[in-house]
This record gives sequence, structure tokens and C-alpha cells, in this order.
Amino acid sequence: GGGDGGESADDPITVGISLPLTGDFSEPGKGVQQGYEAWAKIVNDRGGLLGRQVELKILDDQSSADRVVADYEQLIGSDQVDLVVGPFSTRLVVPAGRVASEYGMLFVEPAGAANEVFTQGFKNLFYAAPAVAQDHYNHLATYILALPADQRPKTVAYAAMDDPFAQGTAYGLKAKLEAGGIKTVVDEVYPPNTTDFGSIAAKIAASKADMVVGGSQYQDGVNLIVALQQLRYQPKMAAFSTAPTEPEFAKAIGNKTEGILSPTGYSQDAPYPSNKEFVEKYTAQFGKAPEEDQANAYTTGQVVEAAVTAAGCAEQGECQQKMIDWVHANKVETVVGPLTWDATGKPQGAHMIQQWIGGEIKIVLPDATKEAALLYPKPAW
Amino acid sequence: MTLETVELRKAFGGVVALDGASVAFQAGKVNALIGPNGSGKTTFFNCVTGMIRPDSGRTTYQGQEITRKPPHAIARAGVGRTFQLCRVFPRMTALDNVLAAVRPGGFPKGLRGARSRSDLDRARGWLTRLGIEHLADAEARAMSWGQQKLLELAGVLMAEPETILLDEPAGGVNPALLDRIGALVRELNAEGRTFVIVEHNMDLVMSISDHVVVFDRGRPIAAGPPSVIRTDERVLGAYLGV
Amino acid sequence: MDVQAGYGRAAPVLRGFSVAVPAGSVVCLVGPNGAGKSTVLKVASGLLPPRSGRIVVGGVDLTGAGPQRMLAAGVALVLQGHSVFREMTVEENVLLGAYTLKDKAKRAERAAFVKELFPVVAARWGTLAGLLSGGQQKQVEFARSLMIDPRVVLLDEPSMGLDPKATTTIFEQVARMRDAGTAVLLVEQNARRALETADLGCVLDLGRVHISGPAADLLADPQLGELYLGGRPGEVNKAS
Amino acid sequence: MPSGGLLLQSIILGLLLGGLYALLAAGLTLYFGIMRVVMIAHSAFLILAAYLAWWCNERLGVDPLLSLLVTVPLFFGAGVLLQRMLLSRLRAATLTMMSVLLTFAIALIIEGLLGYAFSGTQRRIQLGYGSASFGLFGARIAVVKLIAFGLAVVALGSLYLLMKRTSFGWALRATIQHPDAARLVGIDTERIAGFGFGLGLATAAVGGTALSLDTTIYPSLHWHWIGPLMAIIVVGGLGSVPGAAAAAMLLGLGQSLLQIPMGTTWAQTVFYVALFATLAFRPQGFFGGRLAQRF
Amino acid sequence: MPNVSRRWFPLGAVAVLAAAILAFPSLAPNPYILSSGVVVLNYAVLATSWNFVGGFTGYISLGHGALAGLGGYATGLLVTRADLPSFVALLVAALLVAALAVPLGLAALRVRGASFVIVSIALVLILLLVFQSWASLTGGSRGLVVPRPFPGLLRPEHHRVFFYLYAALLAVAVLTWWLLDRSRFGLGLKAIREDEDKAEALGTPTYAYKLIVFVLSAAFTALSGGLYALWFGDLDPVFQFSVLTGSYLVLMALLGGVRTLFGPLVGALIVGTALEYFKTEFGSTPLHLVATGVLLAVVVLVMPDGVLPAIAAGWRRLRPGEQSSIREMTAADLAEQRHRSRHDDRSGPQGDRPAAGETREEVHG
Ligand SMILES: Nc1ncnc2c1ncn2[C@@H]1O[C@H](COP(=O)(O)OP(=O)(O)OP(=O)(O)O)[C@@H](O)[C@H]1O
Ligand SMILES: Nc1ncnc2c1ncn2[C@@H]1O[C@H](COP(=O)(O)OP(=O)(O)OP(=O)(O)O)[C@@H](O)[C@H]1O
Ligand SMILES: CC(C)C[C@H](N)C(=O)O
Ligand SMILES: [Mg+2]
Ligand SMILES: [Mg+2]
Repeated sequence: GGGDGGESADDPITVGISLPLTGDFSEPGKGVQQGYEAWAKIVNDRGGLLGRQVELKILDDQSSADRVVADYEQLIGSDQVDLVVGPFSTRLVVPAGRVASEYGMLFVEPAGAANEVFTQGFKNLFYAAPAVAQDHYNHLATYILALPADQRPKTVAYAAMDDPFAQGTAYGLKAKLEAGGIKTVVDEVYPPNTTDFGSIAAKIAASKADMVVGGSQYQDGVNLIVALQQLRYQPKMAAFSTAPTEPEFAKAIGNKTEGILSPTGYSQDAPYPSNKEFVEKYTAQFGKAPEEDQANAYTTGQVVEAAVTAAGCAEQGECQQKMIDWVHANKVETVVGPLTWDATGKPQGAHMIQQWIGGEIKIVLPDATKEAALLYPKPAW
Repeated sequence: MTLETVELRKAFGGVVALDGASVAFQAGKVNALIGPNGSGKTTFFNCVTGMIRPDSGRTTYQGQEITRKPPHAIARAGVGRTFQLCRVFPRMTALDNVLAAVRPGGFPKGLRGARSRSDLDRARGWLTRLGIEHLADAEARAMSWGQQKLLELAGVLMAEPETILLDEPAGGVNPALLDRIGALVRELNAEGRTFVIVEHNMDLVMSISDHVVVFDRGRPIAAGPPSVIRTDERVLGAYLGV
Repeated sequence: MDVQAGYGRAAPVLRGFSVAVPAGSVVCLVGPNGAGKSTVLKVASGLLPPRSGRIVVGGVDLTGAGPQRMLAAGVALVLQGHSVFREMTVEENVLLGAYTLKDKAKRAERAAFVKELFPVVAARWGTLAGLLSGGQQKQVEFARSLMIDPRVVLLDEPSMGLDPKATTTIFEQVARMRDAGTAVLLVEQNARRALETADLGCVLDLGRVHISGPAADLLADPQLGELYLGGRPGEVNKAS
Repeated sequence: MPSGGLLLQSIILGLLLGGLYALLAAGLTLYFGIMRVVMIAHSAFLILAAYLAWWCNERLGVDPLLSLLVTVPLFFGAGVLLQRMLLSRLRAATLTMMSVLLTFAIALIIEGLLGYAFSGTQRRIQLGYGSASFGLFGARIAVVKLIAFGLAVVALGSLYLLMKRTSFGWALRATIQHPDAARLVGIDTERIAGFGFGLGLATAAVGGTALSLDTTIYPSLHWHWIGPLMAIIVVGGLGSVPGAAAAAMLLGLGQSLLQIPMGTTWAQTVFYVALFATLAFRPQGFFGGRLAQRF
Repeated sequence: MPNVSRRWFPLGAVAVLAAAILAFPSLAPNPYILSSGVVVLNYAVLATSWNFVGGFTGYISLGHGALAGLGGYATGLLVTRADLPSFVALLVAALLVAALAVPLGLAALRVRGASFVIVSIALVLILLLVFQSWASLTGGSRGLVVPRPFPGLLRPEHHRVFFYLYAALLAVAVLTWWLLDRSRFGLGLKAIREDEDKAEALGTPTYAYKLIVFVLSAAFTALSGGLYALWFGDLDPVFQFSVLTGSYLVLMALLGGVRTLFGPLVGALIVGTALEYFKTEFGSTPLHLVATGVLLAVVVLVMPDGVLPAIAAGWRRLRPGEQSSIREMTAADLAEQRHRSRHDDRSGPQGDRPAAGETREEVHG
């Protein structure tokens, strides 16, 4: 990179990223990496940013908050990258965001969806996705509460990882369903490193809840579902965050996916102008269509790209503040639609709901974008 | 009566090691405690010094009850001991082994340097008297069995307890040296120290002790001056095995 | 058959020491603490390889052989201090003495023999050895060593910590072994008593043979008495 | 008040879990109670075995149970080598302490290599019968869990017989308690100690395979296991295989039942509460345990 | 001449070390290096604190990571929940942890050797569970954000300030260790390390001694952990209560030499730097764990006494003479010596003894 003085027009712009390539978040972390890589390639093929090539410098933080701080410290302080963008997951985004903010860097991030990202007082952070965690299930809540009273699920069991994002999604839905008079019969929170879900599953199965909601990241969701299936628990509705949208998911639970619901911020068929290009070029590069994590990372790239273009610069120092100010004041067109942010960096949109139907995951809510009708009650899994 | 026990009892599972031992040792004397293997002598020492808790019974030292006190408190009250299976600080030098026996004292005192001139001189003095001065700077673990035995003795003497319990001081010690240890005991005794010595070496016991207590099956069966004990029927039967 | 050994270690404990133990005789090794007596036995049993010199058993050079081969050649050592297997029962300890003995009947016969010899061993057959008193442990150790019939027995202060009765038993056994044709190399601080049993005596100091000769001669030497054997021969010896 | 159904289900889960704990703790008992080696790397070897089972299944399509044919001898050999080449070099006086650190180092190396080879991503064997189960008085027993339990029973039984019925067991204990004396009665101490260690690792191979059947694995998972396993062997009485088994069943059951009112995380504290209670009231352990000595 | 050099050499070494530490922030080429410096100093303080227990009493604690974590969390919670000023919170937290160390020590120090190791591991794991589960107080697995003590400060400045704070703390810890090492109290602690029962029989109140030094160690550890919390800002139970941290400390202390004053410091310098280096070098793979493991194994196998003693031994071997610290004497020599000493009795035997200082150096350095 070289942030100091001798900036020449053909020096590449280096973008520093730390990602959870191993550890708890490695599955989605890899997705995010592909998204960033796709963005860099597409931008470079187009001639680069401000005429300079984009170069990614990616470090692995092993899903650890300690490492993520050291990584950004190294990227900004030692490697002197020009730009930084965020890692995956709220738990890593918060500490990373603070380093960036203390160095005065613009910090756009693809996966810090939980509320606490936006309560830290960061003025430089922007979440590049349509909605924050507690709003992910908004459409599903509306759907359930709109059902005739005798068809509605009457009892719900919640199990959430003690993780700001995962718990945020489940509790966002819980708040709305409870307000609508639907009873909570199980409410379990488990730490991220839990591997044995036998007893949580036993509790849920014993409660015979009509609906189960899992606040999950990835592997915990898989484990919980298998444990529930071992106990032959058959709810009328089952919703899990993040896990069901990962490419490995179906195989991991032995393809017994029927009817599982999940919120998503992205659809490959979304009508936004840049999305078509993204899906095409991504598919060409990686051999399959992008999923949510890839899209979020790509979105992040798009936001940064817009800011750099508008500010006409990309290096450490005053330029960063220029970009920050610009993003606060403007709307950015992305693959997940036009995004704007409030003062805390919170986006102002809503998520869609997907469901596994016949071995494929399809958008079922909201009606405007749906690819299939929601299956309710859900078939046995 | 300086050290006195009343009805000490200690059983390990089914084995009764001490079976109501009431013993009295006199101040300023060299007392011996003898008895066959397994008669409870070491257990007696362990109970008296607080290393194990008796099931019942009491121990008094100079009129003070010390039965349930921790070992260090009993040691501070003036009762020092050696171990049958000799115990030294293996990775310390002989000199430090002896210095470690100096009581540190309370808070500000404890922070004083551990190697004051006077302590060093005393420590070396003891090593010399026990014939291991040449080993002062050797680590204890590199010493022969008998050398360790002597080192342990030097440590106890350094602490200057008024009453000294020795568990088989002669075990493995060269007889020539043993004569001198015997002399040393008498010398210290003349300075006013009380000894209780467990020993199987009858030559030593009979030559240095004033008062002999004979144990069998966890309780004393005879007590008296050596000349009496030597001819006591019960002792001959239970211990000397004639 | 005899044992020939000469050694020398880097920080030499033994410096050119040789001793021969003829079959059917007891050689007693005495000397001050730290003279190297235990070291001699460790080298002879293969626990400690010598720096130089040779160990010959029955005409075969066994220098450098480990304890296992030494044992196979008929050399057995009873260690100084406490070497029972503390967390095994007396039974297990004693029977392990016959680890190399495959003949079950022979083992049982031997076990019965040592049980009779040492009443404590029989009485505490099922107790963990580590829970016995010091002297009782020594008896178990000795009993363990009696489970086989070696050609050469090395004993390191076998009477230490034993009461007079048990001491007598031990010396009787030493005599019995000699009579059965075994070569015994005995290290004792109970020097006078040991020399009385021994045929040959050998005084070791600073890793060298100070003097050696018939046991009775050594006993009589007044200078040896002062330096190595201690004075006051047996005021109460008659008692034991 | 939990329903009867939930209670029964929890009891069944607890017993099955306890069986697995017993197997995993057996090896530790062997090293710690008998060989005085605190084997921090035991659970790392478990995870290694689990990874091998997973790998065999994933890449070669072999059922994890078949992979045992390879992993058990492999681990036995590794154990012998480990003992001969590394642990035997430690000084006897500091063996216990230094073995903590040495085996800790081994654990780190295994974790690092696993991470290098397979990444830190969580893995799970996908078995045809992964979610199969059958009913028992209204409760359900997962097939995979039952298989793991069966493996535990078989492995523990053979281990017990080996230690009690063969002279190997005696020789092993003698070797550890007084190596010199053991050599003097004719025991080939090096070979025996090596075998002892190999045996311990062989149980890790079985345990790891059993573990892999029904949980996710990731390289740093072994940390998760160290605490409960250590607690089990202490409660069970160091050195006693049956003691460890009893403690494992009890604690597994306790954990499972406590999960109903307390939730998963708090329920895990049962291990540590039991550990501290044991050390405070009965340091020699509640079930087996021999010399009441403090290490 | 050699006597003079032996006196001045340590002082010179201390001066050079202090100068190097003080100059580091100005020499550090970029803020990242400076932040690594803070990390290494943190390790140095922790390892030195660990050595109060490990070095003196020989109780190997793998649980000191948890004490540091407690210090960090206590500081953080006092700042966020009780609104104490940051550095007041730090001191109060250290006192709290020291107070908590009393019951902890009372429980843990009852057992010895390997059982103590297990207990110390259990301490870490149990605290991890508590801090993960008691989310209403601690924030649970989501972690705790500790507000900056100097909010206006830019990051490089922030690092610099904390670097000096750590340097000061290190100086205090090292000085305390040195005081203990040469004291009678210290000798009592070392006796515990060698043979606890024997020490007790000699009149050392071993339990009280162990407890005092444990609490002292806990206080220093908590200070270091608290400082870390203020510096780093994000606390996560998984990292605050990690067995790994504790074992890094053991590794550092062992590597440097647990019986020497600067051993843990040197160890921290080596291991801390190595850890940072491994992380940046093998950052994207877990090979840094392998490297650390290999390092630990090598230390345990090759230099169980540590680098400093190994260097000292090597140095001694280079110089001729003084092979053995034992002067060899026959029984006759001894008898004669005794004879002589009886004549000049009370003057005490303090003639020339060449090997004396030498051996002592090795043991207590
Ligand atoms: N910790 C223990 N557990 C069980 N039994 C014990 C324990 N300590 C001692 N004993 C038993 O108590 C009895 C007395 O033992 P003690 O050590 O006091 O004997 P002693 O008189 O010192 O014998 P020796 O002359 O052999 O040293 C013995 O039978 C011994 O087996
Ligand atoms: N492990 C060791 N390392 C270094 N030196 C040792 C070691 N063991 C013994 N020594 C030294 O070797 C010399 C001889 O020791 P050895 O044990 O053979 O003596 P010993 O004649 O058996 O004495 P004792 O009568 O006291 O048992 C002693 O000076 C001792 O300090
Ligand atoms: C929707 C996801 C990309 C958000 C992410 N899992 C988080 O923890 O915040
Ligand atoms: Mg005794
Ligand atoms: Mg000897």
C-alpha cells in the first residue's frame, strides 16, 4: 500500500480485511471471503477504483475477538492499507469497529447485524445489508399473526446461541409473537461452543411446542436440528437463522430439510440493477450462484466503492473522514437494493423469509418477491 | 514432665497403631523409645508433632495442650523432629537446607535477608559437627543415604528446639560417626535440651539414654532406666527376642 | 564363581575399585557415609553402567548389561532405603519378586516360606505396602528378594530400621544363602555384627579399597575401629 | 416440575452420555492414576481419532466403526512411541509436573495440525442412521448414541480385565511406583511403560470414534473435554478404572438431569462442584482410590 | 576482581534492560509493533506474577489466566456498572481479586502436585462457565466492552501510555519478587517447594505461607489483567478464561527459569515475541499453535531449568576448574578436620571456599 506521501496513480489500493476463515464462523467466513474476492475482481476487470487496481489483504482471525483486533491493528498500523472493511459476525465486528474508529477509518461491514453494533457510538461504521438482527423475522411475524386464530401456532420453543446476532433474531421474533399472544414454552440460551444438544432437544420435544425457533449461526443450528430429529419431534413450523442458507446445510443434516424457514437479506433473483451482473460474474468465477454471505460482502464492496469514487481518494488520513461523511449523507444502490443509514450506521430495510421446499431453498415471504408459497404446517422432516 | 501423652489412640482402618498410649518424657533427659517394627513409634511421633491427628487422647507439652495444633505450631512451641525415611530439601544445597530451618518470624522480620552472617556461621558450625561440612554447597539429592540423614539432623539442630524427637538417627549412619552423634546428643543434653530417640540400635540406646520407654502393639509395656529395661522380661520377650 | 569389577565415573565416586566374591561366601563392605558402597552395588547389579572396568559373573563378562540381564545371570540386588511398591499390596510386592519365575507351584511354595519367615508379611498380606511401618516395609523388601534363588546376592544395608528379632532373621538368612552356595555381597553399617557373619571384609573409603581381608582380622584392628567401625563393641550385644 | 417423559428421556440421555464419559476417562485413569502422568493431550487424541473417523467416512466412505481397525493399532503405536521418546526423558522427581506441560505441548501440536489439515471449521459425520432412533417407554434412544455406549462398555471391560488378570497390570504399576526396584525384579520397565501408554491411547481411539458418531468436532474442542474428564477421574479415585466409570455415569446423569432446571451451561458446573467436594472431603476419590495420599 | 564483576553485572543488566524498555516506544517503527510491545509487557508482568507461586512454592498453576481474566472483568464491570474512574476501578478490582484469592487459595492449596494443577484448570473452566452464563451481569458470551480511560487519545498514543503503565507495573512486580527471594520468608517458600511436610515440621506455617504468596500473586495478576482490560477494551469470556493463557505463562516462566528473578521476564520476551511472530507468520493457519507446542516441548525436554540457568551452567563449564562443589575427604581427613575445628571453635569455619557463591548463584540466581 503505502499511505504516506508518495501516492502514485498506478499503486494499487489495498483493502485490509480480517475474516473468520477458521473456527466457529468459518463456514460463513469463507462465504464472505468469496464475496470480497468477487467484488475485487469485478472492480478490477472494470479498470479499478480511481483507475487503480484493488488488492485485498485478508487475514484469518480464527473467529476470535482478540485476534480480530490484532489483525486490524496490523493492517492499519503496520501494513498501512488504504481501506478496511469488516469481518463476519457481530462479535468480531464490534472490536474491529473500535480499532477502525480509533484510527479514524471508514468501516463498512457485511455482518454485524445485532443491535449492539449500533450502540457503541461508532460514527464511522455502516452495516451493508437491509436490516438489523431483530428485524429479520418481521415478515414471518406478520404472516403468523395474520393466520386465523385456530391455525396459528399456539406455543413456541426458542433456543438461541449466546451471541448478539443469533439471539437478536430469535428474540426479535419472540417479542413480536408474545405481543400477539403466542406463548413461549421453552427459552434456552447456549454458549457458542456447545456441541451436545441432546438435552435442549429433549426439553423442546417434551414441550410439544407447535413451533421451534433457533437463533443459530451455523453448526449449532445443524446440531440442534439433528438432535430434534433423533427425538422425532415434528413441529408445525421451524425457523433457524443463518444455518439453513449456508450451502453445506442440507448435506449436514442428511437432507431432511423439508419446511425449514430462514430469514435472508438477499435473493439471486432480486431485480436490482447491479445484482444481475453480480450473479453472472460470480457464477462465472466460482461455478455456482452467490448466497447471502457472498452478497453481503459484495454489498460492502459496493458501498466502499461508491464512497471512494465520491471522495476521489482512498488512503489513510483525512480522506477517510470525507468518505464517512459522504456515506452518512447518501443513498447507495446495491445488490440488496438501495441502502441508507441512520447516524449509528443502522440500515433501514427488511429481510425476506426463505423456506426449504422439495430440497431447495425458496423465498416465501414477502408476497412481493416470493418464489413459492409458504408451506404451513410444515411437512415432517 | 515436659512431653506427656494421655491415652493416645490411632487406628488406620483395622490396624490399631496406637492403642491408648500414655507416656511421659522428662525435661532435660535423653529419653529413648524402643519397640518392635510396627509397634507404633513413628505413629506416636506423628501424633505428637501434629502430622496426623489421633483418634482420641491428648498431648501436652510443658503443661500446654498441643493435641490438635498444626505441626508448625508444635514445632514453634519447641518440639523438633527428624523423619525415619529421612527428608531433606532435595534441590537445595546442604547449607540452604540448614538455613531453611531458621524461623522467619512475623511480617517485617520475615522479609529480612535469609543469609545473615550469624545464621551462616551457625549453619556451617552444625555441618561441621556432623562431619558433612565438605558438602555444604552440594545439593542434597546428590548425597548418599547416610549423608542425608546427617543433613536432616543438622537442620533440626539449627532450629534449636528445646525438645528434639529423633526417629532412628542411627539408621544407615556409619558407626564411627554414630559414636560422635551419641556424644553430641549428650553434649546438647547437657546444654539443657530434651531428647526422645526412637532407635533399634541397642548399643546406642543403652549408652546414651537416661530413660527408656518400650512400645509394643501401640502402647508402652515398660519404662525405666536402661539398666532396668535391659533385663525386663516383657521387653526381652516382645522386643529383643530371646 | 566370582564377581570382578573395577570402575571409575566422571565425577568419580569409585576410582579403581575391585572386589571378588567367591561362591558360598559372604563379603562385607563397610565404610563411611558417602564412601561409594551403594554405588558399588548399583554398578554390580547393572543399574548404573560403569565408566570403565569390568563386571564378571561366573567367568562371563557382563559389563554394561542392564538389571534384567544381570538378573538372568543370577545377580540380584536389594536396594538401600525403601523400595517397596507403595501402592501395591504386600502380596503383590512379594509375588513380583518372582516376576521372572514362571513356575506357579514354585512361586506358591516360596511365598509360603517367606510368610513363615516374616510373620508381619503374612499378617499384612492384603495391605498396601506403603502403609506399613518403616521396618515392616524393609521386611517385605527382603521377603521379596527371597522369592528367587540367585547365584549372587547384593544386599544394601538390609538390617537398617529393623528390630533385633528381624535383624537376627536377616543374618540367619544371609548365612543360609551362603551355605546354599550363594555369593553374598553385603553392605552394612551395623558393621561389627555384619563382619561377624561375613567371611571376608572390605573397607571402602572415597571410592577405593582402604583395606580388605578376613572379616575377623578387620574386627580386631583398633585403627579401623576408630575410623570406621565405631568403638564400644556391644555392651548389650548379648541381648540380641 | 418436569414431566415424566422429559425426566425419563433425560435419564436415558444421561446414562448414554455417562458411558461415553467413562470410556473417555478410562485412558486418563491409566496414565494419571497408575503412571503419574497428567495427560492433558488425551482429549486432543480423542479429537484426533474423531477426525480420523470423520475423514475415513468423508473421503473413503468407510463407516467410522470400521476405521477403528486402523486407528486402534495406530494409536497404540503412537502411545508407545510417545512414552519411549518423550515422556521417558522426564526426570522421575518432576514427572507429574513436567508431564503436564509436555502433554500440553502435544495437545497444542495436535490441535494446530488438525486445524492445518482440516481447518477450524466444525465437522460432523453424516451417517445414514444419524438421526435414527427407537422408542422405549415413550422416550427415544438414538442409534448412534447406543453404539457409542456399546463401544464404551466393550473397551472398558477389556481394559479392566487386562489390568486385573494379567501380570502386565502388576508390572505396570510396579514400574511407575519404583522403577529401579521394578527393574531389579526383572521387569522390562521401558517396554511396560510404553505399552501402558499405548493402551491409554488405544482407548482414546475408541473413545474418539464413539464421540464422532454424534457430535460436531473442531480442533479446539478438546479443551471442552479436559475439565469434565479430569473431574471424573478425581471423583472416581485416581487410578481406579471402575471408580472412574461409576463417577462418569453418575456425573453424566447428574449433568443431564440438572440441565432441565438449570440449562446447559450451568449444568456443566456439576463436574467442578463434584471435583471440589471430592478434594475437600475425600481426596482419594469416592469410588475407587487406594492410598489416601496427596500427590 | 570476579567478585566485583559479580556484584555489578546484575545491576548493569538491570540498567540496560530498563533503558531498553523505556526507549522502546520511541524506537517502535509503527503502532502495531508498539501494541505488540504492550502485549509482551503484559505477558512479562503476568509471568512474573505467576512465578510468585510457581517459582517459590513449586505449585504449577494453569489457572492464572483466569485470575487475570477476573481482574479484567472486575475492572470492566466496576467501570461500566459502578461508574468508577478507570484507574480507581483497576485498584479496587485488584483488591477484590486478592480478597477472592483467599477462599480460592484456601480451597486449592489444600491439594498438591497434579491435583493442584487439575484444580487450577478447573478454576479456569468454572469461571468460564460462570462468566458465559451469568449474562445479566457479565454480558455472557457476547463479551463486555470496557470504556476507554482516555477517550480522546488516538490509538498510537493510547498504546504508548499503556506501555509505560505496564513497564511501571513490571518494575514493581520484579522488585517484590527480588525482595521475597532473598528473604527468610522466601526461603520458607522454597522449602515448601522441596518438601512441604518437612517444612511444616521445621515450623514453617506452610498453609499460611502459600496463601500469602498466592494472594500476592493474584493481586499482581489482577492488576495486569485489569490494565489489559482498560487497554484492549473488549473482554470475551472465552479469551479471558482460557487455559491457554495460563499455560503460556507457565511456558514463559519455565523457559526463562522459574528460580531466577528475570527468568519469567526473559521467557515472556522470547515467548511473547515468538507468539506474535508466529501469529503474523503463520497467521492464517493454526500452525502457530504447533510452533508454540514444539517450543514448549523442547523447553521441557531440553532445558527444564530454563534458559538463564542453562546459560549460567554453560558459562561455568567454559571456565576451567571448580568442577564439583563437593570437596572430597576420607574419614581420616574428616577426623583431622574435626580435630582442628575443635580448637578454633567459635570463630566458625568461614575460610576461603571457592565454589560457594557459584553454587548459590545457580540455585537462587
Ligand atoms: N498411614 C497408615 N495407614 C495405615 N496403617 C498405618 C499407617 N501408618 C502406620 N500404619 C500401621 O501402624 C502400625 C504402626 O506403625 P509405625 O510406623 O508407627 O511403627 P514403628 O513403631 O515406627 O515401626 P518401625 O520400627 O518399623 O519404624 C503399623 O502396623 C503400620 O502398618
Ligand atoms: N545421584 C548422585 N549424583 C551425584 N552424586 C551422587 C549421587 N549419588 C551418590 N552420589 C555421591 O556419591 C558418593 C557415594 O555415594 P553412595 O551412595 O555410594 O555412598 P554410600 O557409601 O552408600 O553411603 P551411605 O553409607 O551413606 O549409604 C557420595 O559422596 C554421594 O554424594
Ligand atoms: C446476517 C448475518 C450475516 C449476520 C451475522 N451472522 C451476525 O452475526 O451479525
Ligand atoms: Mg518407625
Ligand atoms: Mg549407601
